[in-house]
Amino acid sequence: MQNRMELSFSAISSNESFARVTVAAFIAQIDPTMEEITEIKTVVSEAVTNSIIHGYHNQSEGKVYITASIENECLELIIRDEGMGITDLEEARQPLYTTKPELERSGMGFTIMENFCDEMKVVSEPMLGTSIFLKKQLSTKKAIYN
Amino acid sequence: MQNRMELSFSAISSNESFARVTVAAFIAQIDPTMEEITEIKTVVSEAVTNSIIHGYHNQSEGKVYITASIENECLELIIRDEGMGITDLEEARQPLYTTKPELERSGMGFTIMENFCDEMKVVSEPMLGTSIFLKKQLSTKKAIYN
Amino acid sequence: IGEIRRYLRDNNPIRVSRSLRDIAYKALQVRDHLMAEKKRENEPTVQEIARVLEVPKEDVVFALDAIQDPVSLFEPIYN
Ligand SMILES: Nc1ncnc2c1ncn2[C@@H]1O[C@H](COP(=O)(O)OP(=O)(O)O)[C@@H](O)[C@H]1O
Ligand SMILES: Nc1ncnc2c1ncn2[C@@H]1O[C@H](COP(=O)(O)OP(=O)(O)O)[C@@H](O)[C@H]1O
Ligand SMILES: [Mg+2]
Ligand SMILES: [Mg+2]
Repeated sequence: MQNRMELSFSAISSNESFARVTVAAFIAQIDPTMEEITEIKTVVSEAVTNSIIHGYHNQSEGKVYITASIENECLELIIRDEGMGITDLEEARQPLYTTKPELERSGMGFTIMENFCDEMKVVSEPMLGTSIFLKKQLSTKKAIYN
Repeated sequence: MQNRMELSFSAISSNESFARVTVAAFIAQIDPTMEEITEIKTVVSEAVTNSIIHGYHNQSEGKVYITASIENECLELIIRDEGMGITDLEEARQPLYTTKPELERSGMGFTIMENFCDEMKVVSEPMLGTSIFLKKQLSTKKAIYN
Repeated sequence: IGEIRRYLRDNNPIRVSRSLRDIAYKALQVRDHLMAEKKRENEPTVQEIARVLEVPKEDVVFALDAIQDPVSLFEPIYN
């Protein structure tokens, strides 16, 4: 059976940990491992932070949209903004590439998301916004007790 | 400044605690007391449970919608379903009135919501669904340390 | 021993449910401690507890839900 949730919230940085916990609470239902939940929280943080600081330039107008669905222990996440978008996607996804070098962990957001998930797709349109599609297979308890 | 979030999720009872945690995590930003958190979680549980078991008759089709906004430490919550609705609202809101007497804590949902909030309004249309509007003023840090 | 430990770690990873309960019990201890220490009227806020535990306040809220005892909540209303 599929379970689904949709969330949107004001694009302010104090909502980052709210977004992270919301996704974590949603997948907590299938009781993943700590490692899996830590990875997912990191991925959500990276994507949401990108939307807030790059997509909306920290302007606090605008919203961030998250869709999560779980089916057969597979998590599908979409994190979307209606911000400024990315002109050169290939360049943006390079490790260490950043347009805001003053930030921590500069340029590693996309690399982290890609590494912690099984699939990542980025769709972006200048002036319209950016969507990140992520898939991650979670371990089941059954698999562990085998 | 106003902070807002909107959430929708599959009307299945395993999402109750998810809904509760999401609203609680949202208001955690304004530093409520543990007691306030408990009250809000209870209110969310009651409303969401009503939508799932009464609105949708536990059919797992359908969605529950929650909107939360905070402004000046005042929380406004709307919890809505597109289920079967309530024919006689006045009767439904009476303490101990229930159409599902086999459940625990029968008939106290509306009474609990009313008691834990400063304002409650219920709008319901048979066959279209039910919306609960709630307001709760949270204590500010200023008020506590005065 | 290293091998056993590795086996246990790889084959019996800590589930979220357990970790949440651990955080929640710690949070309750911190709450009681803060209340006793300051002889205060008001309960400590979530943020005060989160600061002691060094975790985000949203995480404290999340964890506490894992050990919520719904029955006790209703006693004040029935009494
Ligand atoms: N949601 C977004 N909207 C607009 N630009 C983005 C978005 N996400 C990423 N970018 C662009 O891609 C670059 C790389 O992102 P990332 O790998 O997360 O590194 P960082 O955030 O540290 O710059 C950013 O510097 C920014 O220019
Ligand atoms: N969302 C809803 N959709 C349809 N009917 C509802 C809804 N919420 C409440 N009701 C009706 O109102 C009655 C009283 O609700 P409540 O006070 O929560 O008590 P209980 O849930 O224990 O029956 C329910 O038995 C049901 O008939
Ligand atoms: Mg980034
Ligand atoms: Mg009820």
